[in-house]
Amino acid sequence: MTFVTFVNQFISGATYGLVLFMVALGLALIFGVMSIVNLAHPSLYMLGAFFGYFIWFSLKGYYLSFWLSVILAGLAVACAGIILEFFLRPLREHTEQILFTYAFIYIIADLVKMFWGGRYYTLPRPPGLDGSVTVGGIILPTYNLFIIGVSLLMAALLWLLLSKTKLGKIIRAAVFDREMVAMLGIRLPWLFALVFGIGAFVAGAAGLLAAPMGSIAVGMDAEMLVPVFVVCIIGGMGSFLGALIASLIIGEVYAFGILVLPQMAMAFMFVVVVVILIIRPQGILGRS
Amino acid sequence: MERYSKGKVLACVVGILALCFITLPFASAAYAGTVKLGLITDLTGAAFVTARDSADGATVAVDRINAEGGILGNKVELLVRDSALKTDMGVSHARELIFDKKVKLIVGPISSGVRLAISDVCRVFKVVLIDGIGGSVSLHRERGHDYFWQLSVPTSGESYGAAVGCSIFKDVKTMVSIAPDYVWGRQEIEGFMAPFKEMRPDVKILENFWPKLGEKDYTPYITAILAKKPDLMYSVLYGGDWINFVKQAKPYGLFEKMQVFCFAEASSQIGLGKEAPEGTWGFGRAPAPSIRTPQMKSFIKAYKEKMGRWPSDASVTTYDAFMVFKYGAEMAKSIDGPAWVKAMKGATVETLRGTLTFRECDNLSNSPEYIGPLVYDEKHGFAIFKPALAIDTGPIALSCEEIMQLRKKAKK
Amino acid sequence: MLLASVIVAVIIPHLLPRYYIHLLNLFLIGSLFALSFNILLGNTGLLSFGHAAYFGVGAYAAALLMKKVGLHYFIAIPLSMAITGVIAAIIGYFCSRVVAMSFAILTLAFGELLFVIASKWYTFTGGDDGIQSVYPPDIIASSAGFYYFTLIVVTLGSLAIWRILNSPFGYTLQCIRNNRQRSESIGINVRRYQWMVFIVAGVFAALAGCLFVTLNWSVAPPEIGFVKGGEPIVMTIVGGQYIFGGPIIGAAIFTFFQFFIGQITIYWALVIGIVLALVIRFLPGGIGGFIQQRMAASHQAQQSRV
Amino acid sequence: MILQVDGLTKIFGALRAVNNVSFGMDQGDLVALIGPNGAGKSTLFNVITGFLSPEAGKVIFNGEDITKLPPHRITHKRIGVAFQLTNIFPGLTVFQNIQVALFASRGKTKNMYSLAPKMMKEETGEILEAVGLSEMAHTLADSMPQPDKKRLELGIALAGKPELLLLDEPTSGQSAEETFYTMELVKKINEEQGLTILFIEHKMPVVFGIARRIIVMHHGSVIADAEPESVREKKEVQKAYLGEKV
Repeated sequence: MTFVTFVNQFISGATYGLVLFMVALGLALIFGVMSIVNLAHPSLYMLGAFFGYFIWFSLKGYYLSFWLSVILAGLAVACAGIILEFFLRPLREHTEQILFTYAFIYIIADLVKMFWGGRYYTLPRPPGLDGSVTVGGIILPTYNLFIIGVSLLMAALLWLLLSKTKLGKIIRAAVFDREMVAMLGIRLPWLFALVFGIGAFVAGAAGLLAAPMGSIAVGMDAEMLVPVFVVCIIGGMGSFLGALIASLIIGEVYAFGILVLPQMAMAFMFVVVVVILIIRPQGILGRS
Repeated sequence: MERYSKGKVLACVVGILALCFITLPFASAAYAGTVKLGLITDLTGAAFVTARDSADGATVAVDRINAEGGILGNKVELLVRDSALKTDMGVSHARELIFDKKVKLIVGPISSGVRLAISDVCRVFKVVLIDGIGGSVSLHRERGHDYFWQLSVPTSGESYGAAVGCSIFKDVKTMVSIAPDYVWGRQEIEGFMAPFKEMRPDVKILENFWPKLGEKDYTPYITAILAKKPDLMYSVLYGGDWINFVKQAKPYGLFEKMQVFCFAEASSQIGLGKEAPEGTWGFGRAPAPSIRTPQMKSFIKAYKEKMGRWPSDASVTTYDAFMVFKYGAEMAKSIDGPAWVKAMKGATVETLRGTLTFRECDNLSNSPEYIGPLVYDEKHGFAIFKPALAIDTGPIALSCEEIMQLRKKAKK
Repeated sequence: MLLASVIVAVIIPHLLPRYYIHLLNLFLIGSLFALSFNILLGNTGLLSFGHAAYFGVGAYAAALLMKKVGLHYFIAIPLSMAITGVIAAIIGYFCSRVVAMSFAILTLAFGELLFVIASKWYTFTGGDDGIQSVYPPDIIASSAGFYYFTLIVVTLGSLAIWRILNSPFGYTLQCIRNNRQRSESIGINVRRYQWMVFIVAGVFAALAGCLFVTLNWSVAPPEIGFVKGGEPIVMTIVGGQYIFGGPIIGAAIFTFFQFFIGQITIYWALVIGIVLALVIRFLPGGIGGFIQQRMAASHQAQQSRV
Repeated sequence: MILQVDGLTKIFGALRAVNNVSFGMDQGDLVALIGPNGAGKSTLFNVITGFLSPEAGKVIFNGEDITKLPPHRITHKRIGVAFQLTNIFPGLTVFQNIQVALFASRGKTKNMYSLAPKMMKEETGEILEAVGLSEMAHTLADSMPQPDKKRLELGIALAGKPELLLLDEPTSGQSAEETFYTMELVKKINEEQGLTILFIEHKMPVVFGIARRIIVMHHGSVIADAEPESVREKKEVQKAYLGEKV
C-alpha cells in the first residue's frame, strides 16, 4: 500500500466515519438526556436527504441554495423529530420506546417510497467545493475535507451549547435529576421536545450534506442503521467523544478493510465491534 | 407463572384458527371472462426503483392489450405483488397467484435468487414464467425448464455485447474492470473475458475490482484504478452504485484520464442527469429513447402519458414479456401453460426491440444488446445513446447440448 | 375446548383452498419462530435483532444436508438443529456478556456477519442465488400432508417451549428479567443462564427454519438478514410478549397483513408499521395481553355475581 | 469463628467508604451493625456479598476466603442477604419468589423438563409460614404493601438455607407492631435454627432489644464493638450520634 493510497483511504474513511458521527451525535444527545434509543434516527437522516433535495431543487439557481436547503432540511426534519417525540412521550419502558421507534423505520421508509421513491436523485457539490486540492501529489476531494470540517464543527457547536449556555446547563441537569429541573419551573416536555429536535436537526442536515457524495434513494436508512448504532454502542451510549472515536475507528476499519478484502469489509467492522464489546461491555467511554 | 395455563394457550390456538376462517371470504375465485396475469417484483427494498419501472411497464402493456381487445377476446387483469427481495414472499405470492387467482403468466422479480425460487414453483405447477429483466445465467441454463422463458438479454449475451463495445477502441492497450461482487456481477465479468480476449488479444487486462453490491465508498477503487493508469475502464456497476462511483470519481478527474465503458441502464442515467460524465460509452438492454422503431415510439408515448416520465430498460422488457404472452396465447388459441409452451417453442415474436426468436431447447431469446456513446440530451434531461447499435447476442449462446449437460449435472 | 381445536385443526386442510393451507403453514412456522424469539424477549428480557440468523442457519443447514450430503429430511432436521445449536453457543458466548441495547446490536452484528458469509460463499451456499429445489419427502409431499407434518412439529415444538418456560429453568429466566441483581444474590449465575437461553432459543428457531425450507422449496441469504429478524419482533410485540400464546396471535396477524394487505397495496409494510406503533402505544401487553385482561375481568365479574 | 472480616477497605474516589474494618462472628451470634447515615454499613454488606470488590482486606467465611468471589458463588457458600431497598422479583407471585430462591439454592435451576409449579411446595409453604405470608401466597409480589415486601425479602434470604444472614434494615418502613413482629421473627430464627445474623438497623429500641452484640461504624471505621450496655457508655458513639457537644 503506497503512501498516496494510504492518505486517500484515510481521508475517505474519516469522511464516511464522520457522516456516521453526525447521525450518531443526535442519537447520543437524545439518549444522554432522555435515555431513549431512537432506532428511527437513520430514517430521519434519509428524510433530511429527500427534504433537502426538493428544497434545493425548488430554489435552483441561487448561489447559496445548497446551504439554505441544508438548514431548511434540518429544520424540517427537526419538526418530524419533534412529532416523533410527541408520539413517544407517553411510553415509559425502554423496550417499548425502542420498539416504537422501530415501528417508525417501517413507516418512514414506506412514506418516502410513496412520495419520492420512484427514482434516484443526485445533486452537485456546492460551488467552490466541487473540485479537489493536490497536496504533495495527492489528490484530495475538497468536499470530503469539508465534510470532515463541518462534522467536527457541529460537534464543537453542540458541545458549546451543552457546556457553555444556560440551556445546556438545564439539559445537563435534566440528565441527572429530572425532578430537580422540574422544580426549577422548567417544562420538561418542552425541554425534551427541544432536545429531540436538535438531535433530529443534526441527522437531517447530515442527510443532505452527505448527498452530493452519492445518490439519494430509498434504502439509505437501512444501510445507515447498523453502522450508526454500532458507533453509538462501541462509543458508549450517550457519549459524544466516545461516538467520535468510535465513528473514526469504524470509518477507518471499513476503508482499509476494503483495501484488504472488499467483500468482507463489513465483516471486519463487526469483528471490531465484538472485540470492543468483549473488552468493554459498556463501550469505549460508556458509564457502566 | 399462572398466566401460562393450558386453557389460555388453547384459547389462543382456537382464536387463530377462527381468524383463518375469517380470511376465507378474501379468496376471490377467478371469474370467467378475464385472464389474470401476475407480476411479482421487489417493490420493497433497494431494488424499488427498477421494480417500479417494471410494474409501470406491465400496466402500460395490459392497458394496450385491453385496448386491442384483450387476449382471445378476454379482458386482461394485471395483479402486481411485492416480493421484497425475499424468497418466502416471492414464493408465497407465486402460489397465491397460481392457486387462488389462477393466473396464466407470472413475470419474474428483479432478484435472481427470488426468481429462481419462483421458477421452481412455476415448473411444478406448469405456469409460464417470463423474466422481466435479465438475471443470473443459471436461470435458463442448469435451472432452466420448459416454463421459464428468457426474454430479455441473458447475462452471457450482455457481457458479449459489452466485449464487442470495448473492442471498438483501437488505441486501447490496457484496461481494468469493476463489477458488483455478487453472482450477477461475477457472471458479467466471466462472460466478458473470453470473447474480449479473442477480439482483442493485444489488450492487457490489469485487474478486476469487486466492490460489494450497494457500496457507499468507492474511493479505494478509484485511487487504485488511477494508480494502474489503464486506457479503458469497463464498469458493470448500476443504479445507485454507479451514481456513487461517478460522484466520487469526478473530483479525481477519472473520466478525463481514461476511456470509460459502463453499464448504462436508464435508472442510473436518469438519476445522474446533468451529472453524467462526458465522453463515456455504454451498453444497455433496452435504451428506450435510442431505439427508433415505430412500436417503441408509440410505447414511449403511451408510457409518458400514463406515468409522466421516461421508460427505463425494465419497463421495456416487462412490457415485452406481456406482449409475448399475448402473441403466444393467440398462436396456441389457448392460455393454458402446456399448450402455450407447445405453441411457442422456437417461435419468432415482434417486440419493442424488433423481431426475436426463442431457441427450441431452452427458450432463450436472441435479444440484442445495445451499445453506443452516451451523450447528455436536453429533451430527455439525461444522457442517452447517440446512436445505439444493436449487437446480436445469438452467436455467444451455449449450444443446446451444453445446456442439457448442465441441466443433467444439476439434477444429480 | 381441546377437542374442538383438534378437530378444527384436523379438518381445516379439507375446507380451505390450497393457497390458504400454504399461508396456514407460514403462520405455523412463523409462530414457532416467534415463540423461540419470545423465550429471549418476553421471558429473559433480552431484545435480539439477529434472531433470524438461527432461523436462516437452520434452513441452510437442512438444505445443504439434503442437497449436498443427500440425507433424508427427517434426519436433516435434528442435525441442523444441532449445528445451529453449536453456532448459537459460539455467538451466545459473546452476546451473554452484554445486556440491553448492546445485546441487541451485538446480535444484529453477528446476524449480519452470517448474512455476509451466506451471500459470499458461492461454492458452498450458492451465494446470493441461494439453494433451490429443496422438496419435502414424498410421505408429506401433498399439500395436506405437509400441513399435518408442520402442525404436529410446531405443536410439539410449542409444547416443548411451554414446558421449558414452566420449568425451574424457565422460572430462573423470569428472575433474570425481573431483577438481575437479586438473581445473582440468590445464587444464579446470570451470565451462564443468558448463554443457555440463547442456545435454546436458537435451536427452536432452527427447527422453524427446517420446516420453512421445505415449505419454500428454497432458501436465500435474506432469510438470515435484518429484515427477516424484524418479523418475530413484530409478531411478538403485536401478539403480546407476556403471555405464552402472544407470539402465536402475532404470527397470525403478521402473516395476514403481509399477504392480504400485500394483495391490496404494495405499502403493506406501512400498515404493519402503523399497527405495531398503535399496539405499543395503546395495548402495551399486546393484543394477547388485552384479550387475557378482558377474560380475567369477565371471570371476576362472574365470581362477584355468584 | 464463622465469619471473619479483617482489614476490609473500600474506596470510592476520595471517600474511604469502608476503612480497614475488622470483626468476627461466632456461630449463633445475633449482631447489630449501627452508625449514622453514610457510615458505610451498606457498603460493607455489599463488599461481603460480593457486589463490590474491596481495595484491601479479606472476608473469611467458615475458614475459606470468599473475598472477590462473584455474588452467586458467595450465596452458594450459604450467606443469605436481604437488601435495604426491597429487592424482590416484582413480576412473580410471592409463592414463586420463594420457589425460585429454593431452586437456586438447591441447584435445580438447570432443570428444563419438570413442571416448576408442582415442585418444592412444602418447603415454600414452610418459609411463607415462617415469614407470615401464607395467605398472600398467590398475589403478585409487586402489588404487596411495603412491609410485606420486606418480609418476602427476608423469606427469599431464608430460602437459601443460609448459615449467615445479612439483613439491611429489615424493619424500615414498618409500623411499630410490624417492627416488633419482624424482630420477634429474627430472634426466633436465631434461637430456633441457631442461625448467625448480622443486621443493620436504625431503630435503637429494636437494636438494644434483641442484639447480643453491637458494632458501631462511623466514617467507614468501627468505633465500637461490644455488648449493648457498654456501647451505651462509649463517648465516641455518643459523639458520632449527637455530634461534638455532650
